[in-house]
Order: sequence, then C-alpha cells, then structure tokens
Amino acid sequence: MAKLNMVQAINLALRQEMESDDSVMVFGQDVGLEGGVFRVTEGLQQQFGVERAFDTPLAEAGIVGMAIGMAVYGLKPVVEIQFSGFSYMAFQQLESQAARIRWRSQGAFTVPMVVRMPYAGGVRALEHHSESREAYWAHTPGLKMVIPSGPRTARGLLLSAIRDPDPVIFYEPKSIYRAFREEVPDDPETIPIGQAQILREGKDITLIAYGAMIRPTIEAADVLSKEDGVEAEVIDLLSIYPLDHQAFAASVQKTGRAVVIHEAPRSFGPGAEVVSRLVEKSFWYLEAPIARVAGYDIIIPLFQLENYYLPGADRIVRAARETLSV
Amino acid sequence: MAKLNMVQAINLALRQEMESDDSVMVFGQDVGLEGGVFRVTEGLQQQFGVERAFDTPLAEAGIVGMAIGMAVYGLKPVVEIQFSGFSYMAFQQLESQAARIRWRSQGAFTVPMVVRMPYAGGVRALEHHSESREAYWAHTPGLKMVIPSGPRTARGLLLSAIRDPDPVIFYEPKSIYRAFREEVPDDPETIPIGQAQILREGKDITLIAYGAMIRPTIEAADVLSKEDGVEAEVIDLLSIYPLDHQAFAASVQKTGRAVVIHEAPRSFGPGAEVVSRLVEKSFWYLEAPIARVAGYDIIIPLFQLENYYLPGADRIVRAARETLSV
Amino acid sequence: MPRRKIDLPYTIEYLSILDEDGNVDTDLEPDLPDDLLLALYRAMVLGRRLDERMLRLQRQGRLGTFPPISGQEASQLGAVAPLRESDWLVPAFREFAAEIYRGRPIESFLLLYGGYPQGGYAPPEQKNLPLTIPVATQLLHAVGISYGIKYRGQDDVAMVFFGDGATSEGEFYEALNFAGVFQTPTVFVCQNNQWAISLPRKKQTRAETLAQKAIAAGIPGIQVDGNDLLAVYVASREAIERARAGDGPTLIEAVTYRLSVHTTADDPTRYRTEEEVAEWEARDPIVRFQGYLLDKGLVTEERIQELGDEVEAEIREAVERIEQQAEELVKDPLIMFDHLYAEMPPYVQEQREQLARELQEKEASRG
Amino acid sequence: MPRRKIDLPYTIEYLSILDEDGNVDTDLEPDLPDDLLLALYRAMVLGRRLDERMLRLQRQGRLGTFPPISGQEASQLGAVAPLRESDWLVPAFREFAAEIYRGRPIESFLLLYGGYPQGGYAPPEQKNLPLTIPVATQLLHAVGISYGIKYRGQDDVAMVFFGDGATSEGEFYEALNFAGVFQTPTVFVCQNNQWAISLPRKKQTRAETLAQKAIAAGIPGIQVDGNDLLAVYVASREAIERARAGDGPTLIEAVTYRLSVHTTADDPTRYRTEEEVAEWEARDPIVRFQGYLLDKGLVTEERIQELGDEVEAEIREAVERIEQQAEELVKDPLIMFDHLYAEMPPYVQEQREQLARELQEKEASRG
Ligand SMILES: Cc1ncc(C[n+]2csc(CCOP(=O)(O)OP(=O)(O)O)c2C)c(N)n1
Ligand SMILES: Cc1ncc(C[n+]2csc(CCOP(=O)(O)OP(=O)(O)O)c2C)c(N)n1
Ligand SMILES: [Mg+2]
Ligand SMILES: [Mg+2]
Repeated sequence: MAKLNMVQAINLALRQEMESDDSVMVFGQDVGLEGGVFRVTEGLQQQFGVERAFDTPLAEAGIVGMAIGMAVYGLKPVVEIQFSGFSYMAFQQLESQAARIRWRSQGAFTVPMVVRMPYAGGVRALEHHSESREAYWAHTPGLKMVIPSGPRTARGLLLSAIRDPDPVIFYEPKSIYRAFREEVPDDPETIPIGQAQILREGKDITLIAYGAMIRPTIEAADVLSKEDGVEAEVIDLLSIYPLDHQAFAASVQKTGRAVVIHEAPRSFGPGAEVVSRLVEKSFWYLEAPIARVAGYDIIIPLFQLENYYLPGADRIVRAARETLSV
Repeated sequence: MAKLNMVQAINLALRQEMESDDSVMVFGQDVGLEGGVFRVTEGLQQQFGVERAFDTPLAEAGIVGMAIGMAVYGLKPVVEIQFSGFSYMAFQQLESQAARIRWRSQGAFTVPMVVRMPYAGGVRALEHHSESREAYWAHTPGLKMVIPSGPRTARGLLLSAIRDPDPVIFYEPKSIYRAFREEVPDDPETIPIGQAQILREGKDITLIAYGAMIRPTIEAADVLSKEDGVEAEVIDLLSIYPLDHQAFAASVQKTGRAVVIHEAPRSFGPGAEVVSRLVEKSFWYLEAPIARVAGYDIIIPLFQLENYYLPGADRIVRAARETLSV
Repeated sequence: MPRRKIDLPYTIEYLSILDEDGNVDTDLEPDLPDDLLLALYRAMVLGRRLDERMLRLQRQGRLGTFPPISGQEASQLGAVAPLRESDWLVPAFREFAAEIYRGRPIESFLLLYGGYPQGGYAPPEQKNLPLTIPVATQLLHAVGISYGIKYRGQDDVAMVFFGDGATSEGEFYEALNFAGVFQTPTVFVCQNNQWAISLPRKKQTRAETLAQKAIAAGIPGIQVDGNDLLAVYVASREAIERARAGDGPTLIEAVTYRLSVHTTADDPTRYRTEEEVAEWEARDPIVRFQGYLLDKGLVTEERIQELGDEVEAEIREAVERIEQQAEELVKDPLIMFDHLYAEMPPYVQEQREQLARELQEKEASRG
Repeated sequence: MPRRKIDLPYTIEYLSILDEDGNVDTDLEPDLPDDLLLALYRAMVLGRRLDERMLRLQRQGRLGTFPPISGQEASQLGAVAPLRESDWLVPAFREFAAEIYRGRPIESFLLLYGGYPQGGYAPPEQKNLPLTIPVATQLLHAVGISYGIKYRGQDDVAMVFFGDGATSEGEFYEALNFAGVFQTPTVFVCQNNQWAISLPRKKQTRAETLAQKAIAAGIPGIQVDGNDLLAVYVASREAIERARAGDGPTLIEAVTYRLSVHTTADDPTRYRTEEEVAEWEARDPIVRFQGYLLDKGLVTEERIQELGDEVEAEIREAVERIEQQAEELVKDPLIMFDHLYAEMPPYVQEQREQLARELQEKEASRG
C-alpha cells in the first residue's frame, strides 16, 4: 500500500500488467524514451524494452490502427493519444474498426485494447488541450468509455480496461494527474467497468459527477451540509458507457432530486443521458427538474477565462439549492 | 412550382445557388462527372464546369480540409461525403478547424461551408452505409447540424445552409431520396436553421422526430387518432443544432406527454437532449415520463434484420400508448 | 556543397512475365508445381463464375449490393498464392477469389451480400480477416498484425489488399510509414484496377505509378502486370521472402482492370467507354493464363470445359445450401444484439428484452 | 517487357549557398537588395530575442506554454521573404518570426500565449491565418486557399508551414496529393528541425529525406539547408515562381534545428545530448547570416549591437503595452461566448445570461 498520485497509479497499473502479461504493449507519441509528456509511462521502456514500450511516428490513426491489428493478432495494446483533442484523427478507426471487428466477424476476431488519453481542462493549456468529449465515444456502439476520478480508481479501472476483451477508451482527467495522493493497494485491485460508486451518502439530493468534477462536487456537498443542512449523495459514475443508471436511479428514488455535473458542453453531453435514464427509471420519484451543471455550448476558452467555463463548487451548490427550492 | 423528389430538390437548391453565386463550389467523390452515387449533383459539372463541380481523390479529410481553405479564402464550398459512415475520416478537420476558425481568429476568418452526406438506414446497404450519428456533430460547438424530412425542407434548409456564414452539417435521409415527391416552389424559398415545424397539431401527446422518421411518426399519429381517438402533435425538428426547444417545450406544455423518435442509437443520442430540454423547460407540465423510441445501442444490422432495428410506426404507437396510459 | 542531386536508393521496376500475346519470359518464369498452377487456374475460374452468378442473384433480388471482382483474378490470386496458411490476409472488399482460395467458404459471401450477419464470420484459424469497407482503414491492421508476428519471433507475414483509390487516403501513407519505421513483415498489395467508382486512376494522383509512393516511406515498391498471374506471383513471393527474412515491408502495385461494375449499384457507362473495357477484355487474365496452361500441356480444351462445369456445380450447391438455411439464420431477430461486446451491457439487455416482448405480443396478436 | 526500371522524372536536390564557415557559392547567391537583407536580419534577431523574452516571461508565470522558434529563424524567414503581401501564409505553431515579418504584431503572440482570446485575431487583410495546433491539419487549408486563388484567376500563392513530425500524419500526404491533382499554387514548407518533441527525425520515417515524399504525389521536392537564409530564399522563390506560373505545388524540406525546448512544458535533456545541441549551435543561422552581412559590409559590429538594442526596446514596449491592457481584455468573462457563430444560438444566449446573473450575484454578495 503506497500513497500515489494519479500519474504514479496509472504507471503502476501499466507496469504490473506488463509484468504479468507479455502481450501487453504500450505505445504512442513520446511514451517510450521520454515516458510520455505527462510521464505516465515513465520507466516502462527501460524495464520492458523498446519492443513493448515504444514511440511511434506522429499519426493518431496510425497508432490506433496498428493497435487494432495487434489486438486482432492476440496482443493487448494500451496506446496513448497525447491529448484527447487529437484523437479525432483516429475517429474512423475507433468507430468503424475497433468498435466493430468482434461484431463484424461474429466473434471470430476481437479487439482487446485500451486507448488512454488525458482530457479536460484546468491546466492552463493551449487550444485543443482542454476539451471533454466523452459523449462521442459513449454514443459509439462497440466501445466502452471510462473516466477515473483519482489515483485508486485510475489504477483499478485501468487494470479492468486492459483485461477487458473489448476496446475501452480511458480518459484521464489531466488536471488531477498530480493534484493529490491516495492509498493504492499493492496487489492488483480492479474496479469493474460499468459500476458507479457512491462517494458520500445523503438523503436530500443526488449529485452525479465523474473525473475532475468529483472534487468540486464533494466540496459542494460539504457546503450544502454545512450551510444548508442538506445531505447530498455523491455518485462517481466512473464508467460513462456502460452507464450505471441503477446506481443513480436508486439514489434519486431516495432523494427525489438530482444534479448532474460535467465539463463537457451541455448540449448533447453525458448529462443528457443521465437525465433521460432518470426520466425513464425514476420519473415518479422526481420532486424537481434534474439540473445540469456543465460546460457551456462553446469552445472551452483559453486559460485567462477557463475558470469561468469549468463548473466549480459554487455553480453546483447554486444548482442544488435551486433544485431543492422547489 | 414543380413536384420533385428529394434528390431533385437538393439538386435544384445547388443549381440555383450556383447560378446566383459564383463562389458556390460543389465537390467530393464522384460528384462531378458521375453526378454523385445518388445523382444528387447530376448535371452540375455540365452546367458549371469542372472548376466548380468536380471529383476529388478518395480522401475525406482532404475534401473537408480543402473546403475549409476555400471557405477561408472567400468561396462557399458545398462538399459531399459519399456516406456519413465515412465522414469520421474528416472528424478532426470538422471539430478542430471548421468549427473553430471563426472563434480562434476572433472573427477575422470564417468558414461558410456545407458538408452534405447521406445518412441513416432503409436502403438494404452494406455495413457503414446506414448509421445515424447526428449527435456527434450536434455536440461539437461551432457546427450546425440540420436534417430535412422531404423534398421541400431539403431544398429550403440547404439554401439556408449554403448562405449560412458558419459550417453546417447537412444529413440527407437516403431512404427517402426518391420515396415521394412534393411541391417545391420555383423561387428560392429558405427554411431557417434552428426552427422546428409543427407538422400536425394535437392536444394529447407530442411526437418529436426528424428525417426519415417523420413518415412513421405521422403514420403513428394517424393510427393513434383512428384507433385511440388520441390527437398527437407531430414536431419535425429539422435542426438538431441549434435545437428548437421552444417549439417542443411549448407543445409539451400543452400535451403533457412526449415521445421522441430517432434512428440513432438510444444512449447519448439526440433524444437524450430533447428529454433534458423538456425536463428543464416543461418539467411541471409533464404527466408521464418522456419516452424515447430509438435505434438500439448496437450497430445497425445488415439488411435482413434492419427493419427490426429501425423505429417503425408500431413502436411509436406502442410508446405513445404507454405514455398515455399513466 | 552547392546544388546537388541526392542519391536515393530507389528504383521502381515494372514486372511482366507472361505477356498479352501469351509469350513467356522464360528467364523470369517461376518454376511452379503443376498442381499449384492448376489450383490457381481453378480459383480464377471460380472467382469469375461466382461473380457472374452473384450478379444474376443480385439482379433477381436474391442478393444485396456487392462488388464484383471480374478482371482482377490474377492480381489477387497471384498475390496470395505464395502465402502460407499461417500467414495473415487482410482484405479490402474486392478479393473474394483470394479469400476463397485461402479457405473461406463460398457461402460466407452469399450470406454477407445477402444481408445476413453470419456472413461476416471468418474462421479465425484461417487468418483471413473479415472484409473492410471504409477505404484504406485496413492497412494499419496488417501493420499491427505483422508487428505482433515480429514481436513473437515468428516468420509469418501479413498481406493486405486495397485499391488505387485507397492510395489517396492518408491512412495508406501512415501504414506504409509505420511499416517502414518498424520494419514489419507486411506486404501491401494495391490492386490498381484503374477506377475508384467513377474516378480514373490518373485523376487519383499526379504520380505516374502508385508503386513510387513507397519512396515516401523509404520502402521498396514495384509495379507489376496485374493481369499476369506469374508476374504477380513472383513479385509477391519476393516481397514475402523479404518480409520473412526480416527485411521489412514492400508495396506492390498490380496493374489490372475492373471489368464489371463497381458494385451492383453502379452504372459504369456514365464514366467510361466501351472501347476501354474492350481493350482490357482483350487482356483477360484468365484467358491469358489458360493459354499458358494449354501451351504447357497442363490442360486441354476439354478439361477446361469440365473444370468450368465443376466450378459451376460447386457454386450451385453453395447457393442451394444457403437458400435452404438462410431463413433459419435470421429467424430470431434478437441475434442482432449479439457479438457487440463479449458481455452485453445491462441497458442493451433491457432493450433486447423490450424488443423480445414486442415481438411476442405481435406474434400473439397475429396467432 | 520483362523486368525493367520505370523512368521517373524526379530528382531530389540539396541546396546550400552560404555554408557553415561563411563561404558563399557565388553562382547560386541571389542578388537581393540591401534593405531586404537587412530587414530579414532584423526579423531574425527579433525572432530570437522575442523567444528569449517569452521564455523568461513564461518562467515568471506571466505567459503560458508556448513553442520557441530559436534556431529556425532562417528557415522560416527565408521561406516567407519572397512572398508578396497578397500571398497567403498558413502557419503551424512555430513560425512567429515569419508571421511578425508579415505584419502580425508582437502583441498578438503575447496575448495568445498569455491565454487571452484576442491573441487569435489576425488581421484578415494580411492573409496570415491564425496558428494551428493539431499537427498537419493546416496543410489542406493552404490547398483550398490556393484552389480559390486559381479559380479566381489570381497569381498569388499559399505557403504553408509544418514540422518534420507533421509529415507522418496522413493529411500531410493528402494535401500533397490534392495539390498535385489540382495543380494548385501551393508551397509546402517543412521545417525539419530534427525533433518532434522527443522523437528524432530518423524515427519519424525510414525515408532518407522528407523532400522525397513529394514523389508520392508526383510533385517536385527539394531539400535545403534550413540554417542558410539564402538557400531557403532561393528554394522558396523558385517554388513560388513555379506556383505563380501555373506549374503547381512544391515541397521544400528546410533542414534546421530546434535549439530550445519543444514547448515550455518540455525537458529536452530527457531525449537529446548536449553535444548534439552544441553541434547545431555552431550552425546558428543568425550568426551565419550576420557573417555574410559583415563580409558584404552591410553591417558593422556596432550596428549589430545597436540593432539588438532596438529590437529589445521594441519587444519591451510591446510587453509593457500588453501588460497594461491585458487585464481589461478579460474583464468581462462573457466574451468567451463571442465569435463561435456569426449569430449566437438561443440556448447559448441562455447560458450566457445565466452566467451573467451568477456573476452579478457574486459581485453583489462581495460588494
Ligand atoms: C473511407 C471511404 N470513403 C468512401 C467510400 C465509398 N467507396 C466505396 S469503394 C470506393 C472506391 C474505391 O476505389 P478503389 O480503392 O480503387 O477500390 P476498387 O473499388 O476499385 O476496388 C468508394 C469511394 C468508402 N467505402 N470508404
Ligand atoms: C494531431 C496532433 N497530435 C499530437 C499533437 C501534440 N504535439 C504537439 S507538437 C508535436 C510534435 C510536432 O513535431 P513537428 O511536426 O516536427 O513540429 P515541431 O514541434 O518540431 O515544430 C506533437 C506530437 C498535436 N498538436 N497534434
Ligand atoms: Mg480501383
Ligand atoms: Mg520538428
């Protein structure tokens, strides 16, 4: 049991899995010699050699396409796209190939692979380095889409993703890469894909979030408790697809009220699906409209204004109070 | 005023706009000499020459990227992607460039372009020729996303799209390309982007659909009227982004009940946003959960089973009845 | 120092062995066993006849859209002939003659183009991937597979097919470049059939040959008469040997012609002349190879006739088998939910159950 | 007929005029007016000093991440120097020296890298597009712009910049191929600075030169000493003249070196040696060009010193101006909703109004 930050926790997952399974291969831009621009793959090339942890030419479709071939062959590629904003170069490969080869071949060939990518805002970055577009992948049948919220969930979800027999998109909330440390068990703990976690129990309102939004959400729950005497239940989705509506529907059946929080643009974003599942599963329990606290329907601004775009505890508290006021 | 099918209506829009504005350029795979695999651009090369209506090499990013450059230069490209299933080759261009150049340059450069593509099922096609993924584009800030439901709306929306100062994705429901004819006015009628149309008035329930789903939806409304004495209001969204929630929220404030219908996969699909806007705008009027009748969260099957996937009048009627039963 | 030509170690060669008039360049002629020559001949004939048969089935509404292969028999069979069973084949969508030669049953194509999900099944031990429709997206898969082969220390290769049109997609180039960098045992076979739907080869690129595109990735490229089975065989064997020896990938451009429609949805009279087609009909790869076998005394006119009949019978039986079984295969529409994930997500299960209920109700209200 | 070499009309040349030791090949030396030579020299110095200044600002937390250009002054300035004002410039993200030479104010980069939206503004009449971060996506824009130029019957050109890494993206190749097919007046300038973050040029592709990739598109390619302003100028002028004359696109590979970090977030000691950097420092394009100007008697050591001071002052003033204005520029956070569409969609307006209300409330509760 060690206290690790998220970069170290992901690195640990990769290292342990590469140690125990020689079909696990790690590659992408700058992931080999340099250990990745965020140092997530640091030391892997030294330990496992250039055949298993290597740098590729600068071509995202190339990386993903080659990984698909390797997966079909029988390996377990875990590739990195340097920033999620550049993954669209490989959209066709992911939508038309990774997601479909099992289906197309009726199970004869499969694509057990993981595509890791840092996503979301909060690091004062240049354009294209701060977007959250998990909804693209969640709307793509054949893919799974997971997002950890800290070191322990990152390690546990990544292990599950690597062992998953199907392609998994693994978004890493880059703003919390080194933001805090958590105890991460030495033995390879896994966290199942498709299961949300209740981070805080509460009876008054349900706050549904994931990724870097978990911290402001918890903060909001604390404020609500302290200032309003309101006990919020906080749910960490962890998987965007499959989406664990059982978890949040059950919670809302108890609380009657919900706020869903994400950095992605509001319209057609992940929150819309959460709302729709709640309408389907918990409509008769709803005592107020479900609120969405989300990124705006704009391009996330450069860093001088970024904080006005990103949902913070204040916006969450405000939405919760409004929801509670009716 | 002529009775035209949708192929002819789109062709008419292109022809008229090319006649009146020499900055309008039409290109893509097989759109020149051959007039497009669906013959939508037939005759344009003959009339306007190979400089303005031309074939490109087989590269979607190439087509869209070149179009962006032409738009920045001052032309108005209207490009065709042969099938929407191949547009992901150009996803990065659309997300990172078409959608952002106005924003990035603070209005100094703009991208007035249209990307036309046939989409959706119903034509007994091979894999990748039947998908509906309008939600991808609707979730991409900087793009507009429209879908006509017949000849007249196709002509009117396409004219608006070509004249729009920003990039517009124009999905053409290929199953109704030649399915029926409508009167299409000779003078260049436009239909504003961002406005839904009420196709049928009703007080009991609101059916919200678009594209090729309009026909089964109208059929369902007829069945409900005849067999159940229920009068359904049918709303044709026409624009997926911007989404005209005023139109359907107002309707639901009257009816208290709604079904939203689309071919796209259910989860994270356009229906989710419609549901969410209704929850935001019309929650207190809702008398029953809003139902989604949608494609399943799978890859649309090859044609032997395609009809089980595509929402038909029967599924819409069933959902409406269920919604009405509570 | 001033202005000088950079010496680059590339020559793009053109290879032809059995010419249009039936003359053989005996220096280059490969020494192939008779049974191999005959098997390849039979496979060519089977490809052509199946094409014709599927075209009729399609016109009768018994098959959906499909892409015929007529004219490209030599280019695809010559390429796969030197492969071992343990080698991998990554097709585009116009290689069924080659796939059948490698063991895939005729039925599988009848099912696929008939709209049955089962048509996609490809026995994994045969190492023929299912066909790929998005142009050029399969090339990188072959690079990945061959990376795996190399990593596991095997001496197999991966061969991937694509058309002249595919060479315009960026992924074509990315695949060549990755294969070059990682020196993977990959054989890239471009069936340049002169057309990408209505776009002629010369409008696809200003490059004089497609083979020269190899230079961009620093790998060898060769252009070969794709209607000459012997030439394609030799070029392919060379590339395969290079790959097995650890000397990396090769790009082969097989110059051939699509004699038929692009797909059954296509009308080629809109974009090409009958004279052009006639010119290429005169170069028919089957006729040419048949002449070679006749000259070698490996077949007689009679045997040719017989073999055609055998092949027809084989196809007829496959069609009959499929038409008997097909309905059964899609009797349960719920199979459309299968095979998307190893484990079906709960919400998809719900959707499946909902449809099951609806179908039952319908059934009940009918019965 | 048998096996023959295909004659291809390509030679890839290497061009160098002013060598590392200051020797000039007088046969090749372009006859440039003194004021142009001096203006280019000044622009190089400005680029270098601005780089250094921004690096300091970044280290002090007064700027965000940015990509320095040191070492690449000749390669970018030599390329744009022969452009006319009416020609178009499509940058990647490491060309600010060239952009400033073409009229963009220093402030614009201070704003952009300072995280201010206004930094993206580029006066449209200058025909310099805003910079592009997704590698290689800008190449096709230059093709489209030059298609427009050709369509309108103008004799302008579009010049586009990109790095060695960019040549691995499929879009690089698609752009070359489209430009080749449509014979657009496009000049492709690859600043091969030997590194794509941590990946050295030789691992980017097996091709010996990047210039040879032109052969894949059937267009001319040339490699030039990118640290020799004269050579880059001549190669660029040739390509521009070819384009203006209607003879289509050219690929120029300018061999240069990134002397500094990839961006301020990068630590090059992880992947390259000090010796390598020192080797390239010895080839510093500014020092070399300075020697040329000294030899020609166009500058004195004194004037060089003076000019450095002038440039420093210019930069200082720009920094001061920005630091005074900057706060004001983002005082109203609601500007983040601007410029996405010509007309703001109603739901975005709602979101904007909601934020406006929240900000007012905050303000009120504070005040
Ligand atoms: C990415 C993509 N774009 C467009 C299409 C539509 N399409 C199918 S085949 C084809 C032409 C392919 O030409 P070529 O590569 O020469 O292969 P051929 O059909 O001649 O065998 C096109 C444009 C597609 N399948 N995939
Ligand atoms: C499509 C894409 N992938 C990855 C990145 C991240 N990235 C930024 S610069 C860079 C290296 C670019 O190398 P090169 O083209 O040689 O240009 P240089 O930085 O050397 O000027 C990478 C990988 C990006 N910006 N865009
Ligand atoms: Mg072809
Ligand atoms: Mg570089």
